[in-house]
Amino acid sequence: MTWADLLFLLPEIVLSIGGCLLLLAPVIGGRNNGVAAKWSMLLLLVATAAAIYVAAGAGIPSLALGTLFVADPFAVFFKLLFVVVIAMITLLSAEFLEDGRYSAWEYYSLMAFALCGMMFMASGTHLISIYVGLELLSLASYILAGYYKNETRSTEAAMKYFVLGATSSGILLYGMSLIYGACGSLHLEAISQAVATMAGNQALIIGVMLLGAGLCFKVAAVPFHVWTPDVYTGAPTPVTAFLSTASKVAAFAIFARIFYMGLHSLEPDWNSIIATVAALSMIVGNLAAVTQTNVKRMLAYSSIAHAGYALLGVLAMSEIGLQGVLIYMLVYAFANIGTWAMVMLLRRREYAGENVDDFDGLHKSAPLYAFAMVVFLLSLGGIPPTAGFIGKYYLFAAAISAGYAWLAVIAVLMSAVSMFYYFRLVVAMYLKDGAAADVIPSRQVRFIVIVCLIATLTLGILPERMIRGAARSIAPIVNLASR
Amino acid sequence: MSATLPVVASLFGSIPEPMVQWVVWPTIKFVIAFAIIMGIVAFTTLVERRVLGFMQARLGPNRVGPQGILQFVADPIKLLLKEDIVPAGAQKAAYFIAPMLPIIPAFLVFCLIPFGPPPTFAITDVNVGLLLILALTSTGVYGIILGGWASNNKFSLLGGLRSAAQMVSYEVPFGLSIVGVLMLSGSLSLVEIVHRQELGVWNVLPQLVGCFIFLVAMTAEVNRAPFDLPEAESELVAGFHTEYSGMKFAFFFLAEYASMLVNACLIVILFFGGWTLAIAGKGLTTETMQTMGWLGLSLGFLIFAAKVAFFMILYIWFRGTFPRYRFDQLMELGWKWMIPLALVNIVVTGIVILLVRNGGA
Amino acid sequence: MTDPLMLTGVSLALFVIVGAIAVASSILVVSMRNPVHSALFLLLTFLCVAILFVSMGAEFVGAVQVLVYAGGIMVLFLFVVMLINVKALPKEKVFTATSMMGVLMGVLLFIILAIILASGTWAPAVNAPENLRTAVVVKTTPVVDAGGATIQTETVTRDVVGNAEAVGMALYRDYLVPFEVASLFLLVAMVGAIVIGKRELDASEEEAIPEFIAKKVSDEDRLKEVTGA
Amino acid sequence: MIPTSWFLILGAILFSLGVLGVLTRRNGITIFMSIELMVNAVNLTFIAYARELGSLHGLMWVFFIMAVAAAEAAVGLAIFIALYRHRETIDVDEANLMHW
Repeated sequence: MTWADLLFLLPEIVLSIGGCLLLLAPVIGGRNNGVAAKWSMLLLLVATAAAIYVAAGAGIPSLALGTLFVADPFAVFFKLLFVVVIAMITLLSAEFLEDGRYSAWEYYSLMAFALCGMMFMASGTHLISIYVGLELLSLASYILAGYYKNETRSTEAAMKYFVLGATSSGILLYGMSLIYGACGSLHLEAISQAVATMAGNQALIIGVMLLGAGLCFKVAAVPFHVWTPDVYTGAPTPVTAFLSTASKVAAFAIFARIFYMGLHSLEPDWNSIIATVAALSMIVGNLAAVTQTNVKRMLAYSSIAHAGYALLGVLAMSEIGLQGVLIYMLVYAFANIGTWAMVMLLRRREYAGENVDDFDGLHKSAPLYAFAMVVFLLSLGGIPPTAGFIGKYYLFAAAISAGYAWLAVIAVLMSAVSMFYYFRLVVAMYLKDGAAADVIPSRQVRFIVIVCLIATLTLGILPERMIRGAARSIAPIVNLASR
Repeated sequence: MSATLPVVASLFGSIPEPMVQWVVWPTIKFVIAFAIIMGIVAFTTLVERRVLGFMQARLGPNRVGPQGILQFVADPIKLLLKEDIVPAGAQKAAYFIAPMLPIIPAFLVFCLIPFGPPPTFAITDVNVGLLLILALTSTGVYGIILGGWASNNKFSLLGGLRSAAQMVSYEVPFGLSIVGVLMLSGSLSLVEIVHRQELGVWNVLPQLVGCFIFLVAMTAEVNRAPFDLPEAESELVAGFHTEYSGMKFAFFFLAEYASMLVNACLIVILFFGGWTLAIAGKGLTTETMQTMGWLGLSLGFLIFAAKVAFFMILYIWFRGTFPRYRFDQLMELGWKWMIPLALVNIVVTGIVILLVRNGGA
Repeated sequence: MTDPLMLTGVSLALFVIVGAIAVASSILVVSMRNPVHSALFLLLTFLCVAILFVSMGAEFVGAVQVLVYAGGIMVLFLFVVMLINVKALPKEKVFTATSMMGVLMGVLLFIILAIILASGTWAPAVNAPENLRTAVVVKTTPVVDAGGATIQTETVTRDVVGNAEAVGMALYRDYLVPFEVASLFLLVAMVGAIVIGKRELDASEEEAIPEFIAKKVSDEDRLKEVTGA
Repeated sequence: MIPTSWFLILGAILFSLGVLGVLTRRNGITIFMSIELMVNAVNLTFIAYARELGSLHGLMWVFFIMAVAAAEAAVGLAIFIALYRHRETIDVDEANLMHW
């Protein structure tokens, strides 16, 4: 352990110290001072982003750390994405926390720790570092899901998330233990070397299957998706936005890294299973979303479907596939947060605009927001001028070039289905009259909507930088996989 | 080990050597220790009543035998002969098992404690001894929780819950206060810890804070005054053992006193030099005692016993002196004072050790 | 090594007995109606597993297993089960038709795992079993150099030490950062348990709190108040 | 020395029983106990492999798993208490404000 190692870990150190300070801050900042909490959190995020830049140039750490963590461009890409996403969620949360019923300081502190866990996940190259990061994220998420403890459904959501999450952790761990036995190590590179020499070891295969099952739970893929609709509906809306973007992106980061770095030579053994999971996620997610009248539930099912699309990129095991995963995560995060911001913008009594008919006639009362919502939905559906198209294009192309044309066909068909239910919202906004829910004029939420709108359109129209960035980020991992 | 008693050892000639060394000798030592401990526990109750009587300016028990000295025989006989009542609505199995649960760890721990210079007085010397002791003592709480729950009595349940909260809370400073000692001695073996102290100074000097925290936490761990909330007479009738009578009650009682004894032994070993009376390797060290033969070994045991007796009296002294804490005060003391203090102690100890090591270069 | 547990007969008997108790009690954990009984059998399972750890030469982990699971986690379980008063729970039907599906799946899973694991294929051993007790030991020894000054030299060796030392060296050298992350999620758990578990008092309840608690009147003041001094 | 596969099969039994418990029980706390059973099976498997492979890394895992188990217990039980306050039940089927 040297000073260079500390520099290497700087973002995580900044974040964890900052998280602790947020816990201590109420002593001077005032117990119910949500505004101070929000600005402290944003300041912390800025510091973290700066630290990521500094750490990225810090070079190779000493042996003690280097075996467990890396700061390769892949990790840096995800870390920066996490920071941006959390910053947006911080702004979304501010309004909910300002009435002072629930303490803002602990909320942001938990969010900071969750972010720290996600960053460890993104940079972990050893299953233990991935696992501890994952647990840090999960524990914080359980608590955040139940943060509105005076509301039964929030607590119920926390309970369901916790029970199923802990079960999936157990399954994941058992898978890891079998892999450990088969490979003799849990470092991804060591696994990759060991796996190459022991094709057909059944203990290893069942270990990988159990590990995959645990990961599928974390990304909410069928058949491990049952928790998603309930938790997304019950949790406070900003937390739902957190779960459906940040948490899912982090899970995909480790999904991609584990499969590309560790298990690529075992591909013949797992590809049919992942293909089935991807197909089922797209079909079940989209078809179930069609019947929903609650927007939160609908978006929950749609997020299951998006996990299915993104799995195509993992399945493809190619440069373009991994690039697709990164691009898709980026555009999905912006479009999804934009959608959640719109849900939060609409209020009917206590609750956010949760029903489809809350959007009735929005075009008349707030044309800009209605337009933004359409763009987000188009992006989620993958329609050309928006960023979502680029992401889906890469994923589908990867699937076809890897010989999964049938999956690409399912994906396209299911995207069409998804446009059907997304357009129910568009119809409600533009064609239906009726009492739209109040648009709460909150500056922060409006700001987020505008930012996401601009990002979604810009990334869709001028995607070169994003594509180049993704290509640079995946370089180290693809080099490893092709070795 | 078998060299010390060749005659007895020859009795086991037909048994394989490792069996003798690992099973037979420890068993014999344990049986002897068990008998002695039972005696000490019974005697402690008498001492407690007499000392409390003295402190409160009254006589205490003085009728059975000269100066009441046979009271410690009369009490168990009374408890043995008492009617055994099982309350209606009690969870029968749990009610029956509960009193036995705290006994087991309390007596198992004695296997791990060296009462005098090794090897004669140490039943076993495990290299994770201290950790095992912590682990075993932490399981003592089950009897209390279960007894409180199985009695089907509100006061008992409250007593059990209080006890669970209290023991889990004080487990933390209890463990943390030892860390400083471990850092100084670099071993989890109790014999090794004592050995380090006779070469330097008693740990109580460099670890004064740790010792203080340990003293408080060990009093709380065994639910003694001023932390006797689980059985607070004035609030909860008698807490978790309200519904227990006869031998079952005696078991709880026995376990509590055995735990007191364990903790007194622990503080002596960890902070007060165990069976030695030596500073910087001079004085009555383990080696001196071993070269003196039986006389020296017995001397070591007596020194140890005297130190332990002091801390047993100290428990009673506490009970005679301090008023009982309120429950929120108890929790506040544990979480807001003891744990942070213990953590600071660890950090400071670590820094000092580093400074000394580097400064000595 | 003169470890008695290496004796074949003793260790075999130990494994069979302890394993049987562990399996039996874990069956009872999932089949008992009363959560308190389940918790007690779970405790028994944990203790059996700890004994098996010790029998495998991982005595440090065994001790920690007892300390963490038996001393901490199960006490917490029992505490909560009793706090929310288990008798108020409706009688739970354990083996209904739908739950038979679960039983079937559990049995199926076991059969698959057992067939695969019984074949016993695993990575080649990197070291002998003693390696669980081997650690990198850094010793500093003063050496007098040519100029007469004393300098400290560090020698790094791999020695067979106790299980505790070996684990400690690995934990604080190789796994330092995950260890720090562990401290973070324990902090998160502590904060979260307080945030979620603490009940906000409503107005009527706040009134019911005695003044001396609400205002944190010191004991001396209260004594003065009571005695009128 | 007891063969490693015996320990592994014992671990498999405990793990399967844990899964079985999660699938069949409806009482939240008992489900959680079944999860703990699964986690213990994992610990057993790790230690068995660590002994077989002669590597300390398996032991390290058990420490982290225990830390996680302790943290999960604290959070999970707090959630159960909070839920009980709302619903007076911890039956996971009765937590049905949002149908599965």
